[in-house]
Amino acid sequence: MAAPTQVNDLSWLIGGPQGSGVDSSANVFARACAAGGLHVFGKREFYSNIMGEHSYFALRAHTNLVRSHIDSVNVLATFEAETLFRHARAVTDDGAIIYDPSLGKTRLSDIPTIEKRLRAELQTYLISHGVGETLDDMLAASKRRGVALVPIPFKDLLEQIADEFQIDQLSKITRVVNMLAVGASFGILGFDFAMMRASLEDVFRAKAKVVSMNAAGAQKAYDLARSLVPEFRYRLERVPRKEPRLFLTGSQATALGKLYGGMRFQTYYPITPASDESEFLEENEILDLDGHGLVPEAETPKDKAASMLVVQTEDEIAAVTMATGAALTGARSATATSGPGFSLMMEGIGWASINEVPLVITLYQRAGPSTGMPTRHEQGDLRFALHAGHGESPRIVLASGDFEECIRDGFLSFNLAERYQMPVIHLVDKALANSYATIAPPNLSDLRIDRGLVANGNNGYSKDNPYKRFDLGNGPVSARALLGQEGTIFWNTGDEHDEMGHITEDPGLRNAMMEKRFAKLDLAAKEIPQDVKLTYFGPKDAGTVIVSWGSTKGALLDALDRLWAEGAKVGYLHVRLMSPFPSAEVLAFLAKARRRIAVEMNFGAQLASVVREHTGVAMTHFILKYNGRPMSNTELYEALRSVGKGKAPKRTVLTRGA
Amino acid sequence: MAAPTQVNDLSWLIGGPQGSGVDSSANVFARACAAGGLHVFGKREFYSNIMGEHSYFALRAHTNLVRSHIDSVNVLATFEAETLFRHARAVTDDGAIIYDPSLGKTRLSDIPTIEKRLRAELQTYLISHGVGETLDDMLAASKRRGVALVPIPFKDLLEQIADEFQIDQLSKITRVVNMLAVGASFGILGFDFAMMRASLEDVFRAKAKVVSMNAAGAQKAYDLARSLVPEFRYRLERVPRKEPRLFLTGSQATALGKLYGGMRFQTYYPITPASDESEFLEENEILDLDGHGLVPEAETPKDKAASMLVVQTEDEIAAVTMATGAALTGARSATATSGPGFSLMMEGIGWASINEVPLVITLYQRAGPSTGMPTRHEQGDLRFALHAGHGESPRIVLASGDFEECIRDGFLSFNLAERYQMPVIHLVDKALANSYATIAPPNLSDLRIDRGLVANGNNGYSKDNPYKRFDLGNGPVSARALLGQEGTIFWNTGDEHDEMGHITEDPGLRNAMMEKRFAKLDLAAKEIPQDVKLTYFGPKDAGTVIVSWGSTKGALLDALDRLWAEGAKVGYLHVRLMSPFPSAEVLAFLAKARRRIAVEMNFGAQLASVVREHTGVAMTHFILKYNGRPMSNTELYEALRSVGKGKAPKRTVLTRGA
Amino acid sequence: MALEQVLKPSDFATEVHNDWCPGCGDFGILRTIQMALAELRMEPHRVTIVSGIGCSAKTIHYVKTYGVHTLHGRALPYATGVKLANPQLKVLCLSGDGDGLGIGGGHFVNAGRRNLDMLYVIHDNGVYGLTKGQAAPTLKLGVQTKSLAHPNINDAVNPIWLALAAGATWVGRGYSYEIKHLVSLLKQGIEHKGYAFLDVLQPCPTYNDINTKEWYGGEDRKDAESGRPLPRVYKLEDEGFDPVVHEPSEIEKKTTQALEKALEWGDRIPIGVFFKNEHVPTFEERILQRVSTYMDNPPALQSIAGPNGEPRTDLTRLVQRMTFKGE
Amino acid sequence: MALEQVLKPSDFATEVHNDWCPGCGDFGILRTIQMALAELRMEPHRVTIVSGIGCSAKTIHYVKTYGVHTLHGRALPYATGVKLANPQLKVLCLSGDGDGLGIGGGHFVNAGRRNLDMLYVIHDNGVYGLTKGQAAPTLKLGVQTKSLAHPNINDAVNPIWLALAAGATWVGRGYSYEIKHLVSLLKQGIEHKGYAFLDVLQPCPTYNDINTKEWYGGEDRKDAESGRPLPRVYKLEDEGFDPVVHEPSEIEKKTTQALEKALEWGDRIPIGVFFKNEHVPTFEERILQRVSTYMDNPPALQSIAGPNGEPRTDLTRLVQRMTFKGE
Ligand SMILES: Cc1ncc(C[n+]2csc(CCOP(=O)(O)OP(=O)(O)O)c2C)c(N)n1
Ligand SMILES: Cc1ncc(C[n+]2csc(CCOP(=O)(O)OP(=O)(O)O)c2C)c(N)n1
Ligand code: SF4
Ligand code: SF4
Ligand SMILES: [Mg+2]
Ligand SMILES: [Mg+2]
Repeated sequence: MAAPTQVNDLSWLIGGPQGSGVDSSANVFARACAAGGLHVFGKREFYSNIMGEHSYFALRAHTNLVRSHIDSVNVLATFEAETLFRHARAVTDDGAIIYDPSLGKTRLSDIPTIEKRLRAELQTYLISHGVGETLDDMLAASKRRGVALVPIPFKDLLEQIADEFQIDQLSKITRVVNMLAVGASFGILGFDFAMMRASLEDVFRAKAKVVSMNAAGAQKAYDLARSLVPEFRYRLERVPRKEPRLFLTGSQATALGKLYGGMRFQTYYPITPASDESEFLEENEILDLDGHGLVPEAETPKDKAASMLVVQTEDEIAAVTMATGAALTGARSATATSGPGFSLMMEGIGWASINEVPLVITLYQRAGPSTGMPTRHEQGDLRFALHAGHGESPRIVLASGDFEECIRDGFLSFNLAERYQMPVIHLVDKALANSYATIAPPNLSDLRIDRGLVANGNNGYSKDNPYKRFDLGNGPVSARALLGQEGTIFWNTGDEHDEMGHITEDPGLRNAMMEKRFAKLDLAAKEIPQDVKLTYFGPKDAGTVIVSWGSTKGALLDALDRLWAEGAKVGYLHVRLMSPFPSAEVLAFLAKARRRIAVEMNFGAQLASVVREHTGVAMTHFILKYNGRPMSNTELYEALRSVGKGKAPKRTVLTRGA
Repeated sequence: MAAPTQVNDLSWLIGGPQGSGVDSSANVFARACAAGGLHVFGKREFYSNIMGEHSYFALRAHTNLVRSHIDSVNVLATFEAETLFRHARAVTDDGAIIYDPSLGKTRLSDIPTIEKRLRAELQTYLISHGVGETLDDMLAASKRRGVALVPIPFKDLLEQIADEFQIDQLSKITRVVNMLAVGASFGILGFDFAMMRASLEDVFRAKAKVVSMNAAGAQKAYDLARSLVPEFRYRLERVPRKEPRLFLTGSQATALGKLYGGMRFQTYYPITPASDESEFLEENEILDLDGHGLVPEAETPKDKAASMLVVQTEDEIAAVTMATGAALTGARSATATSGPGFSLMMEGIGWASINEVPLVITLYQRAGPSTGMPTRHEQGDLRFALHAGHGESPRIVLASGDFEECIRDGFLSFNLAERYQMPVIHLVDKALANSYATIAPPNLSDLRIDRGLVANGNNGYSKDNPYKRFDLGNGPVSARALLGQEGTIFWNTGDEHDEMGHITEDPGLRNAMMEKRFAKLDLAAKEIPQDVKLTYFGPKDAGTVIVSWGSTKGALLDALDRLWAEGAKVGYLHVRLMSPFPSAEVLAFLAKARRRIAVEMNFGAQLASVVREHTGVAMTHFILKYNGRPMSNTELYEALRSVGKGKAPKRTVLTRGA
Repeated sequence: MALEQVLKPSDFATEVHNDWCPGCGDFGILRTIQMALAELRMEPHRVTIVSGIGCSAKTIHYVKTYGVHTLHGRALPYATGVKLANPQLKVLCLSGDGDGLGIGGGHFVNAGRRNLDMLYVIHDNGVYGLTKGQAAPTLKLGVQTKSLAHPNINDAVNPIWLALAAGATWVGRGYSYEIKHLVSLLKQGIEHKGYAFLDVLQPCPTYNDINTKEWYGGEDRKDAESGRPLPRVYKLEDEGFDPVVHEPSEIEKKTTQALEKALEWGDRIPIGVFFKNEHVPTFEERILQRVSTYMDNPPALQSIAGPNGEPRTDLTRLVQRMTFKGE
Repeated sequence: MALEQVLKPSDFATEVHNDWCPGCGDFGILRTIQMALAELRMEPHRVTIVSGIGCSAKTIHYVKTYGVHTLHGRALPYATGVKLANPQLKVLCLSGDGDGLGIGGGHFVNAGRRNLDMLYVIHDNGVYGLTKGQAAPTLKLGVQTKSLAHPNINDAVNPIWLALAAGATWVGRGYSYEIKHLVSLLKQGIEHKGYAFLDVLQPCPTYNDINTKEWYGGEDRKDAESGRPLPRVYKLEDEGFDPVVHEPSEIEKKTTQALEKALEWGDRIPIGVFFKNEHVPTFEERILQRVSTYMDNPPALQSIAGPNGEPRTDLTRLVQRMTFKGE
């Protein structure tokens, strides 16, 4: 009767109030899996709150690379009531719930942080299951579906630990509950406990006592859970593996790419989710030199100390202008922000563009408009990035779709900024930035630093032949001099300027300068290789082609793997270069498709509108999501299938996610 | 041999250094024409400078309505050298130059304010005419073409005036030279001097002595010029007229529309060219009530004093947020700005949109990007206005094309803002704002104030049925309450909110609110009448259709009058509503056109890109201009003819204008 | 504007779940605002509270008056717009220290130039709470709170001093655990005729582990004899400090004296009123010089349309100079 | 950094046509900058002058050093970026009063918190020159200059006081017609170790018909006997004023004394150095605590690529914690 055991294909979820340590439980779980050779992919969801509101981590573990989350949960682990009310319904019938039996009498209405709408929905659910309003009722409804219940007496176990380790107050070790939940999870999954121990050591490092206490607790929970559910359908097993793996977040990937690209100056003003990157950089200001990629074969000698400077500014206007000032000196400079901060950078971007300054802006998209949902997900800033700033000024816009693209685009941004002497806006969406996963270390040996055309005082400038910052004589790109370089005095102004950089209102010069600036964009369109512009997945002659960008890449590829396995003839055009827009290339892939599906995490199908603007080609279908939650590959798979069957409306709005 | 006299069809230009009073000479000239029953149209050109750089006014006078300038000049009037060097070439062979003979020896190289590029161009011109580099040489070249030279010994005349009026220092009356130039102009044109006198009285009002002094001087110059050129080909004659005329600028028209629409609060931070409007309002804060349009039949009783408040803020961020705060109280509120200021308003616009605040932003476009050319012309902010602000937030965008549209859109903006509860961006371009002209007073009797759905405490709200600012129960538009209205407490937040206005992160509510907000835009698209959305001129079945927007309307209609007279089958679709974009309506006009021509004053053909985005239809030809000078109907006519003949490239860039 | 009936602080409470951290100093500020409004018998619909963005800014959702939670750093201009368009409203404005002094610094300076009749409160916790504890402009140089990677590299700005320099005509400081005192300060600030600025020391137990409740209370330094903590916070009025500019000639003296107090920090931290000067005309009074009907018939309350939407504004006078009559 | 050879002010002149109004006080400032740079024997390519937007901001086009004419109100953060990325450059920063104190007010306050080694100069003319004479933040309440429709409705901000409040460690005021004195102030400001702020009284004959050269010079009030004007402007040093904080304990005293002088206006307007305190670590010194190689190998001067573009940055150490080695 029981379905066969499912090994190394798990969806695990842990939840709890913000600030209670759920993040470290997820971290330990993921690292244990990674230590055991598994691939993991995790997503974080939390409120714009410091302490108390619900947060959760949904994690998938698999033998193979995982790139997205799914809707269902196989193991739900928690030590408090809210998580259970919120997520119990998502647990698969063959799944398990790890919970605290002492909370059984908690009523739904006791939990003030559950929104009215959700509360009503849960009440309806409970009523339809003919049960009451308590946690026990919720569990009963789950159990009836076949879900295994794994009661863990958290408090008892904590007391045992407190005894063992001679802790006088239980309150000092409440955070250990997190590891109990993880231990219990591994218990029913039958995963090698040594991996968990290793993970704890890794995470808590120096703090030996913390490690042993948590390990001891986790071991108890492990044993108890295992005894309660000895025959669980889902199992995790170690996978032997030769190659190293990287375990990181999208923010970190982006930071690594930028550092590798030679960034030496970054400004920021705190904002979710962009500050993660800057804070990571702040902690790593001292750099090493002469490496050979991310994970070099052997240690190499360092010749000279290198370092970068991270500056927290008074606002984002200061952030963008300060980074621009720094860029003028030759330092590879960037700023990182999110929507509200980006909105304040419009003037600064325009100035950088008219002055041809190589400035990189990493834009972490979150759900807008206005303050919106600061900790939730969206791809809502594409159009704004493309048209940022009054008047007309060229810029390059890149959007990353996975961690490797984050690294590469982080690196590439500086090359493009310096080669074409214009601002580069690098779009990352929060779903990518805040996800964490294991990947094989990407091979970056093809990456080279390209500083573009740089002037210097030895180029023969003289009184009669002075250095001209905006020389019109040699194609659209003029040699760029850096502040402080002898023999290359120049001027900048936000006004239209002459070749020296002085203000002009001459109509002829004005035309020449406008044309120069935009010609650089044409040049970029010509020179940037196709594999940077876009990637096409799937059969070449597919009658259905999906167009998408950014973080949906993971969910799409995971969903497509299933559709392709089912024989669907679907192609997927992943667009990465948004400006200059690769119109011809996109058109080539779309021209013959009968069905064209936009998949985007926004209301307006922004990329679709850009595609139409540049190619005239309209999408036939839209699969959109704008509830602040990333797309799961489950819902995407379903939506795509339904389009495939000709049953979908023109516009499908995905609404899953807690 | 001589061509027949041309009566009441004149192009006149006066120039001089900024701050020397050229503006008042243009004003007196225009008002004299208007007093004589003529129509006038004038454009201003000046540097971003306070004193000393070249400025000029090009004015057309005609029996019929004039809507644009032309390239050529029939009478060039000036009292200094730079204007002459810059504009002599534009004078028609049958035209005249009024100048100061004492400046004859001035060399081109004596004038530091002439840009290198232009200097070189003028040198080439002079060489090609085989003459030297002085003003006399320039005049000689003109004379050779047939141009009448009208030397006016300005200093001598000034001295006579000083004597007559017992002025001890000549320096006190230097500004009278301006009126001498005007007087001389009217002299050769044979215009009734009484009109000039009336105009002087009008302009200098209370200052009787100034009037008589200027009139006396002007009369002398008039007589002298008339005696020098008794038989000039161009003449101005009075036109008897029954109906009143308005003489105003685009900024004033916009201000009038806003005031008539009930605006009571405006914020601004000084910026060219937007501050003109605010300063006009500042001078007119005390208002009268119960009028019947712009020019009422009879005086009507006033019941109560009305007034508006104009606030100069510390920056444009304060301007937009302060106006929003005011709008929340129910006052019809606006802010007016130009590109750089608008760039700082992005966050504020997003906040107003998510909170459904009726806020009006009048955006005076000038040449960008960045500081660009602050006193020059462009239609460069369309895309930016459409996509302003991070995330996705609805807004209405209107663009005016002539003075009547400025008035109507100024008025309408508040209706739309309040009816659909969202920000309205009203685009005016500098060429329109800074032009001045006579028009017949528009009939505004159809205008009604629509305050949309307003809540109040008597609507039966109670503890159990509290007022909900963002009620989801009755279609997308919820009743709007004003701060201070009893019984309607509400909250606002830039975060996603629930019906009360409190923060929510509930995915379901989020979707409902996003959909509510955008449904208002759909509603607007349905309800706004077609004649507000766009206007089509010309034959219905034209094979060639021009698509344009904003101030180019005047030049287009003037050029089209000629083309139509020549039998050309050209239509012109003038788009006024940019968001929600009238896709179906635009498509209907474009679908059958074989040739589709975008006419825009920008580099990127922004409206064309919007049209393609929304309809898929691409333009076949582009006539663009981005040198900071408005399109003349001359160059537009030529460019359109050349497209008509099939001889034009896909992209024609217009480059005229000094 | 005050009501006859007695109000309770709970009349100003909403049902919104409060999600501040346990022990947050903002609770005290919230409570005192509700108490002050009740004691002043304010009709809820005649009060508007405007806030910026931050933990502090969430306050408005917990108070039952009009609540406008705006943009980071922009509370002041929004509040100014509300007050100017309807000067009959009581307007309170709340910011975090990052909100008000960092990103909002320009508005802080320029609000002082207006002397508009409203109260501006800064929740002074030394950190950017809502974004997880970065250094705020009031954190002292070299201090390293919990979540900082390095000691603070910027000097602190002194809010009292800056408010004086900007031109606030009432300047006070409260402490969120001195409830009664804070209520009194809020009431004084609300009733002050002109622009009042109130700095409130607000412990953030989650991120600021330096300026804690214990630290302000002096629990780290106990009296040798009694064993009782020696609080750092003391009240200006307890020392007979007179902040009032009784006549214009005193302005300089009172300013300097306020400044001296503003510079105190560390072992002795003054709270109370630092400065009060009613000899500066309010912004409302200045407007009245231009528009005599401003207070009775302000922008928000004017009738602009007739019963059928006929525009009421008569532009005749205005267009007169632009009109050329027919003959 | 100083050159051996003697430089002339004209060595710092460009060929750009100067389009200020005749009699503009900016000419004096331009000239004194050129004189100061020459006297300090600065190599032009080691100096960067950053300005905001306004008449004043055009200055950079007339000076032959690197000139960065930026955005309205943003001169300070641009200048800060330049200086931080290459601390070996001398950085001067110029603003109008509207630029620096109105729209740029937030940066003004926050720059004081850093004490970065540079000089910030404000051209103080009381008006928004380039936009045709609106009231600037330094124009006094109730004053009506030529192009105002109504008397000024905002109070003036006091730049000296605000700079002190913000934390500038050198604060001075000059007058654009006291050339020698101004040159000396500029030189002192440039050489001050830390953030120096210099307010320069700059008549704008075109729009400010109140604070004119004649007014500063006291031509409206002549000595009864001699018939000579009694200038309003006087020099602090002439009265033995000592602005220097000789040791940290003097900070409060010297601050209050500077404040008292800052409040003087009208009949007596002090120019000179108000305050000088070298006991605050510069921002550069603070960074050195974090990055010991900062001054020698600052961001702008680091080598990031090998001869063939090989990225030189080695991320090994950084990714260590993210790496799971193979078995
Ligand atoms: C323009 C902009 N930048 C950044 C943010 C992110 N942000 C939210 S709250 C906050 C700081 C809050 O600090 P503070 O003002 O001191 O308030 P507190 O949370 O400490 O009460 C920041 C930077 C934002 N909302 N908007
Ligand atoms: C964001 C922005 N708003 C407005 C302007 C228009 N503007 C140009 S100069 C200026 C004011 C100049 O005044 P000030 O800073 O005092 O300099 P001054 O001209 O008096 O030297 C303004 C408001 C602008 N350039 N950018
Ligand atoms: S982070 Fe600090 S300020 Fe914010 S709620 Fe928590 S304790 Fe209060
Ligand atoms: S307007 Fe004033 S500040 Fe500007 S150049 Fe003229 S005189 Fe100087
Ligand atoms: Mg704070
Ligand atoms: Mg100024």
